[in-house]
Amino acid sequence: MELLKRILYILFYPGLLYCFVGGLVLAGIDRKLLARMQKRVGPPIWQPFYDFFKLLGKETIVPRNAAKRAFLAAPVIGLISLITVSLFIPVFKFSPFSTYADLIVVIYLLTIPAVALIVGGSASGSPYAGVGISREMVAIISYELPMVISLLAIAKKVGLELNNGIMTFSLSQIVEYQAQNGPLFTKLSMIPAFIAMLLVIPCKVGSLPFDIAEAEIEICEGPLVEYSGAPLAIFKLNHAIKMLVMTSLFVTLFLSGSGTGILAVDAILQFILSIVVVFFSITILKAITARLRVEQTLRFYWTYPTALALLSLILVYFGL
Amino acid sequence: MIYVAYIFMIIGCFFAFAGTVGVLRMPDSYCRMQSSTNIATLGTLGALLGGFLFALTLKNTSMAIKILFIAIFIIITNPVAGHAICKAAYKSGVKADNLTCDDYGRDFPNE
Amino acid sequence: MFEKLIQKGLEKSAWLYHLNTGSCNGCDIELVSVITPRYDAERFGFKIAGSPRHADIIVVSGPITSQSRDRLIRTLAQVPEPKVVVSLGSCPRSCNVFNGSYCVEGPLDKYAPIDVSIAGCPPKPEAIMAGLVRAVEILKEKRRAMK
Amino acid sequence: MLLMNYITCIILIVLGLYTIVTKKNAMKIVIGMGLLDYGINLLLISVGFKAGGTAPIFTISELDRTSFFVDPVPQALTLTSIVIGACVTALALALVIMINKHYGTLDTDKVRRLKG
Amino acid sequence: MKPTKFSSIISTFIFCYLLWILFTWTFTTQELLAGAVVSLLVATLVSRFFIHENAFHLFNPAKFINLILYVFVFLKELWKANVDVAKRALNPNLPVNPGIVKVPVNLESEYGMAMLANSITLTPGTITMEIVEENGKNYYYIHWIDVAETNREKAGEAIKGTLENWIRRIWK
Amino acid sequence: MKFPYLKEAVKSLFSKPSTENFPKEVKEAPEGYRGKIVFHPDKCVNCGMCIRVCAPGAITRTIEKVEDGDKVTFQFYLGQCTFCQLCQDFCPRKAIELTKEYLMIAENEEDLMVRGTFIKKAPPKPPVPPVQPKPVAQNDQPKEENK
Amino acid sequence: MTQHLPILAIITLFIGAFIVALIKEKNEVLRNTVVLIATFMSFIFTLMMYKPIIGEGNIITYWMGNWEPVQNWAIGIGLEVDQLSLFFGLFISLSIVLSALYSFKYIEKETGKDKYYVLFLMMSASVMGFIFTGDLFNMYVMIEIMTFASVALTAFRNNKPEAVEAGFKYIAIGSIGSSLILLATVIIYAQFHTLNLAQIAGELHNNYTITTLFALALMVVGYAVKVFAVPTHFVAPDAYMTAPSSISMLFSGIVNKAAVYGILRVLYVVYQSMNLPSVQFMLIFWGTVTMFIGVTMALAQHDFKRLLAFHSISQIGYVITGIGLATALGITGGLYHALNHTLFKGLLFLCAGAVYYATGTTDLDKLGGLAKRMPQTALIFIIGAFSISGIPPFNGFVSKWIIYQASYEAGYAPVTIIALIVSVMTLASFIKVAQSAFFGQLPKEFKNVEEVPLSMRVPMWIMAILCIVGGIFPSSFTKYLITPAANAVMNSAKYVEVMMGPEFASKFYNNLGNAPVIDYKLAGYWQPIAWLILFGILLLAFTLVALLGGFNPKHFSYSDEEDAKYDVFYSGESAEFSHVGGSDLFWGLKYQFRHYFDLMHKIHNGVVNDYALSVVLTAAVVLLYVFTFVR
Amino acid sequence: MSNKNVKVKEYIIKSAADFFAPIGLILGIYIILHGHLSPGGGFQGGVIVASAAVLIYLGYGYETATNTLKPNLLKKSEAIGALMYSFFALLGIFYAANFCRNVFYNVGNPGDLFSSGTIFLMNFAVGYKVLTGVGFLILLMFGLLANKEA
Amino acid sequence: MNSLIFVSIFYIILSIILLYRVLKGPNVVDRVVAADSIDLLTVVALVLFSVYSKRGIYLDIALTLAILGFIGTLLISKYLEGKL
Repeated sequence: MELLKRILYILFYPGLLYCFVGGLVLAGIDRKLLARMQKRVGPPIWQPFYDFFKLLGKETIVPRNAAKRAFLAAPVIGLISLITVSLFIPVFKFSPFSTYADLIVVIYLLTIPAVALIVGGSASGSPYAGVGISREMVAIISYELPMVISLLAIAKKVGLELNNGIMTFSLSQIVEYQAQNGPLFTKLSMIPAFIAMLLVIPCKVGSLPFDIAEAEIEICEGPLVEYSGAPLAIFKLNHAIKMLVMTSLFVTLFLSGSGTGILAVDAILQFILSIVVVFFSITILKAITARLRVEQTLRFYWTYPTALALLSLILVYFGL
Repeated sequence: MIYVAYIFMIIGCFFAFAGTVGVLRMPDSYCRMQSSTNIATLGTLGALLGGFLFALTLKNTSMAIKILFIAIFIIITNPVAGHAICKAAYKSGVKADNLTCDDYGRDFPNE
Repeated sequence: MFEKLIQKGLEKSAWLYHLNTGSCNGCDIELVSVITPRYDAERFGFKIAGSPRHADIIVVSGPITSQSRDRLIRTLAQVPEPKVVVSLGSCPRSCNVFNGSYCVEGPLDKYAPIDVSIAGCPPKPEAIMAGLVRAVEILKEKRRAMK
Repeated sequence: MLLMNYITCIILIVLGLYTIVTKKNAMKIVIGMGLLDYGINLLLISVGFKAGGTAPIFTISELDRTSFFVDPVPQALTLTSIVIGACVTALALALVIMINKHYGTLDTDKVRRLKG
Repeated sequence: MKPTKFSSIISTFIFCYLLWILFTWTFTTQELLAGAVVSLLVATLVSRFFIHENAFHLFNPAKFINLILYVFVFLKELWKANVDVAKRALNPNLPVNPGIVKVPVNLESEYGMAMLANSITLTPGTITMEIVEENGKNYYYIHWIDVAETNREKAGEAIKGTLENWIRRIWK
Repeated sequence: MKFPYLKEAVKSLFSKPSTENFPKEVKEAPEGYRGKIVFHPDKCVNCGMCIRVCAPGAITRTIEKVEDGDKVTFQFYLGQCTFCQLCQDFCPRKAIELTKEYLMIAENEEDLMVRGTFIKKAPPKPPVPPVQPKPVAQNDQPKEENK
Repeated sequence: MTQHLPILAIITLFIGAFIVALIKEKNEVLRNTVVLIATFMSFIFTLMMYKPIIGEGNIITYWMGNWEPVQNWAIGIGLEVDQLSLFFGLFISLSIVLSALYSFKYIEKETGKDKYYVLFLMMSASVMGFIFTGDLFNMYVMIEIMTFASVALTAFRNNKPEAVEAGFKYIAIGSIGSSLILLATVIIYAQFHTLNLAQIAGELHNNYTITTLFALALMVVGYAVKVFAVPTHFVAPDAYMTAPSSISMLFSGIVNKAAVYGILRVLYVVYQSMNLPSVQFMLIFWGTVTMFIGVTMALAQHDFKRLLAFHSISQIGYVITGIGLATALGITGGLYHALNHTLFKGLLFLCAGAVYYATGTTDLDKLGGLAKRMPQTALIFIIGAFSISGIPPFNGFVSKWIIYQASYEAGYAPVTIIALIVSVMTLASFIKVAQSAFFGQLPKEFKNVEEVPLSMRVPMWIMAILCIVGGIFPSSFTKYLITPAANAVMNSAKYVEVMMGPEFASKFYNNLGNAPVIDYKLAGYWQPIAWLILFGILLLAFTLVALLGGFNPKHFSYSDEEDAKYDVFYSGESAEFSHVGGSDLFWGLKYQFRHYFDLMHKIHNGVVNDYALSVVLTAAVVLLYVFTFVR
Repeated sequence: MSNKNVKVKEYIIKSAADFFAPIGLILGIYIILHGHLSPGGGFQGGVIVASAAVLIYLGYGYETATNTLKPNLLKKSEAIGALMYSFFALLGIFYAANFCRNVFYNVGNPGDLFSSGTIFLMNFAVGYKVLTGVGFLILLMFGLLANKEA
Repeated sequence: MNSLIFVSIFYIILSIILLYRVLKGPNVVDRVVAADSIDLLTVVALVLFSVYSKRGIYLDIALTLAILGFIGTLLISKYLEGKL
């Protein structure tokens, strides 16, 4: 019975189906909001679904120079690791699998889709993909620093108050802490980390001002240039799910609270909060900025968000 | 017998000293070489013979024999080394400008 | 099971790849204006893709110059099935004023069958959209034929 | 007397390091390595010295009651270290010969194809 | 390369064995036995280098006694030359007058020539630089610290003294 | 770190979109728009001026002999037209007109053709020397294009 | 029999070396057999020690020539194999076997194969001796033989100028390092008149003098030179790059590890100085700088093996940081990372060797698209690259993660941050390798490249599988291998007691034999098995959904023919082999840090004098530090 | 040479080499065999023996030296010496003691040549290894130089 | 008996004086000659010390030193001659 429940978890709620639907809906909402901000009508909310299914129906061409297996396996690996992360992220206090992994695992698992993108792009053998993966890699290097520092600050903060001063990376403990003491972003020391993390999300999901890797106009969508059909569909799905997972993680880390105790309501609440985060961090930024250059991205992330995150870390050490 | 040994050693010291002074003072390389032979011959021989006699007074025959052997050895080896180094000096272009006559340089001009 | 969804998806989401084969940029500008807030082709799911591999509809503008001929052939070959070739403006259809120039390698239909042509020099964005809508229908037919 | 030894071996070590660091000739670097070795060997042998001791070799006829040995272990160690030093020097010299063959020079400023 | 002859092995063996006894100077059976084995080994290895002409050349008593006598003659020469050079070195004026002279030699045996050359080198003030055969005659080039004579014959007389004759009695 | 468009974006989020609802309500083209060509064969006098001024050579004329004169067919190939309006301007009888219609979508080449045929009667040898092109008498059968 | 195992493990290799020297150069089969038997026997002997030492918790002591301590005074040379030694010995002997197996085909085309194998076995044997010995001077001798053999092997391809140059630089710098070690040994001998590690440890227990501190500093610097810690690392890339790949693997796998073992042994067991915060700080600082500079230099490299060499430096930085933390978790992480580094770096070097074997070059700007021709090598490379970058299902992740956790727990948050960033940069540089060597366009001259032979693939596969296993079952690895070793590191009293007898040990230690309990409570919740099961279920579900949904695999179209459809897309020139080379990647990063990179290039100037100067300066700085802060 | 009929005779060095080769060999072997009684031992004696190779080289040139000494044989012999050493060291294990144990150690009086059991043999093995090894090394070095000249 | 020690010290002092020539020697030959002389002087000092301490074992060392010094000088001269 327990096993069946778990399989259901995997397949439906925090797992495959939820990610699929939630991610694509979130992407649709994002597109819709963006369109509205640009005074457009915009596509229907279901547009990502259409895109996805259309791509499934297309022919998949594997280029002659590509390393076939890596080329085809990369999107699936990325997708599955993302869904796995989604299983680990607690919804308020509901956490079927979150004891199996902690924050560092989640960080690394979140890196895998990017790595899969890189490997897939690299395997396609296109020069555009080469440029794209290099940019993607620089982007990873850029955002990793502030993200890691702010996560460390969280771990220290939670550990200080919950674990006798020894830091904890456990997601369930972080959630528990927030259930007791209110959301983390209300703490003084966490506000800089909150902002830093908010700034990290757009780059992590590859949205506009930082989508240097997939610049359509400059380098023909970078790593995706050779993809077509089903693998491309899965990559697009990856993007959508990454957005969902990243925002859910953010909600869990900073905005979580005691919750209502009813799973469905909590899940919807989390989804709504995710939409809010998406709205604030991704969509607005996407609507009002133009694409940065590679080294500008690096400079941006290694200055302001890093400084904010460090400030947060220092504040934590001062016990605020 | 021990006094004979002292005499030998003093002779050795004297010639070693003279040789050293020669090596330091002599004007060109070949003359220094000549002076170093001084050390190699009587400078060492004297002291070694002195040591030999000392060893004999100590009734340590094996030691004495060995000292003698060392002396003979040095006597035999040293000229070979001296010859070689002298020839090498000339061939490697160490020129002495104060030679009164230079038959070798005349016969082997380019070397 | 997916078949219906795919059909639906093809109807609602066709991605363009814009191929400029020596155009005067008039048509290109008009094509870009299709995605501006005023016309907003994204309502119908049209999106300009960066790579021919992603595209369903190839929008060719311009007479085929000799520089671009090889690239045109290559790019057209690289688009996955089903695909639709749309000629935008007069040039790809007939070389327009450039006809007979030493560096123009004839109209597009020498190299690929044109599925939809949008006339106009340049066509109005509305015309382009209407043409694309027509192209989507052809796309669906082609997909049906592929099965 | 022993202090002299220590001073000398420090001088040797410093000289060896100095040679390695400043001399641009590969041959001289090998010599510097040798100097370094000798300095350490001298230190090693001095460490085991006891004033008035004799060589730690047991020859029955020549030892009297009063004589005692210096520490034999450092001598064994020195021997080993000399052997190793000889091997290293031989290898280094072989390499220097090869360098001269390939590069035509022994100047370390020019023997720098591998950098960065 | 000369072939190794049995006689030369024997003579080399005796030489080696003498050396061994000199080195060890303990006359226990073990040592002597080991010495014999080692000497035989060495003798077989190096006899072809060691023996130049007749294997038992030096076993001739006359030659051997001459060798012993030669040592004393040579020591006398050595003393004279040493004093001379020491004087020169210690003299504040450094009275040197160096030069290289060519001196004829009337010896044939390799060991003899080498011995004479070494003796000349060993006496301070003169160093043999080269042995040369010119038109069937052997010459030494000698660096001389005080060139008294530039004539070859006379210079030879001055440098070699009686040594050459003594050596001719030992080697050919 | 300035975001000059932040206010704009938020403001437009809550205001009405400026998109035209194109397929449902088709807007009239503005005054002076040069769209699809309409040829009035009844007005044409077969002077050939339009052919002369047409830069891309989109206008072709075929003349067949019939019993009562020449059957003249003017063919306007919209796929080659630059819509410069020169033919209209130069047409002395205003037989060519560029309308405001801009939806010129075609799947076949044939659909882009605008043809007009008239029979020009042979003139009965007029005594007056033909200094200027005569006003042409028109025949019927103005063949409309299908779309 | 059990007590003879250590010496047998060592002497087998030595005897193998001598027998190989006797075999004619032409007789390949016999030589290969001898090499394989020798290495394999050594491995078996080492493996046989597992049960008594780790299984039962004993420590094997062995006095050469039965010279046992007299009146608590060690007079003979002792071998002492405790859990730490065995831990190192196990993976070292394993990698020796694999390297030997790999060499057979790899070296085939070279000349002087007999010398290669002699030196190879000598190096292996000396490392084994270094690991198992219990004598300070023996450590010096063995590490010197090791250096000697390594230098000779570096210059093995002596028809290449670079190889000779690298050999010369290596021997110059390496001999300075060995001299420092010898000097320290001499000073310790002067102080205590003994060379036995256990006895020195007993005498040194809480009993530092100026002299011993001096020796400490020198010894640390000496082993740092051998371990190629940062200011002394300059020769490492040269040597790793020019040596044959099977040897580069051993360089990073066993030579470096031996020096790590030396540092561990000296600092933890002999000096017991790791409870001093100043020493901890020194090691942590050193390790952090090492890992950072190593990885940034690796980003700028153009040569496959040179890049790997810089990574080797960087990963050793992790190990040093881990063991410098001096907490149980830190030591576990450091040791685990040492093991993992041997596996994945060996794997990567073997991949580089395979590339060299197949194509004849390792220059990243000339390679490309090899994944099509050598799919297995490419897959193995991907596994290795993911391992070294710490991507979860592989072993690198586990050890790195323990190090992060330990460093953060110990209060070194900047170290954690730098370690994470270094990890990402590692990934970056391996992306570069993957892009420019294995993926991308296949140059025309490599059209007919073939997969390497089976005997070369087998070691690679073994290591790859070990990499995966180490990542999936980290808890069993720690339980059966690393925790005993870490315990042995923490418990120097037992070492002394077993070696010198309880009577001697009780003079210095109050609590004999009580190993500090290692607290793994915070070792995390990470259970890769669960994670992988999740992964598998998801994959299954995904496939099911895809198949049920009528997914048609016919729509994958693929062809090898010359058809424009299957060309890669470019809008510009139709140059078939336009290829984004390794040096073009990461322009943004390099541009942003151009001052730093310029400085680094200026420092790595290739002049051996400057390298030596940096070693000397390091020694001076460490001496100053030790005298100022260590009490 | 300016004059055709002038021949340079290398008598001095050649005869020195001839004369000292046996001395060097005997001295070296003496030092090897008395390694347990007097200073020196395998390594030192081996080096002195190898210096005889230098003498032969100096007197006769590279060709003769290699012909006489046969570098390949030397190389093999070195390995044999090392194997001998290992064997004598392993004897300890066979005689139920530890590695390197001196097994026949109580024969003869102290000071005799054959009084020290396997130590003597080990010394001999080391000496053999070193004399062949160093000899080979010397020849190798000279070979390198000679090739460079050519 | 002490006279032996004095003499050997005298020889050592002489060899130290000769070091001046080794250091300064305008060319290699001078250095080699001086070094050779130092070698011999050391041999003598060693022999005398051996007699002083009544231990024959030092004589072996002296002998070895002598033979090695000889060979070294020979080698260097051959090298200078350019015939090595």
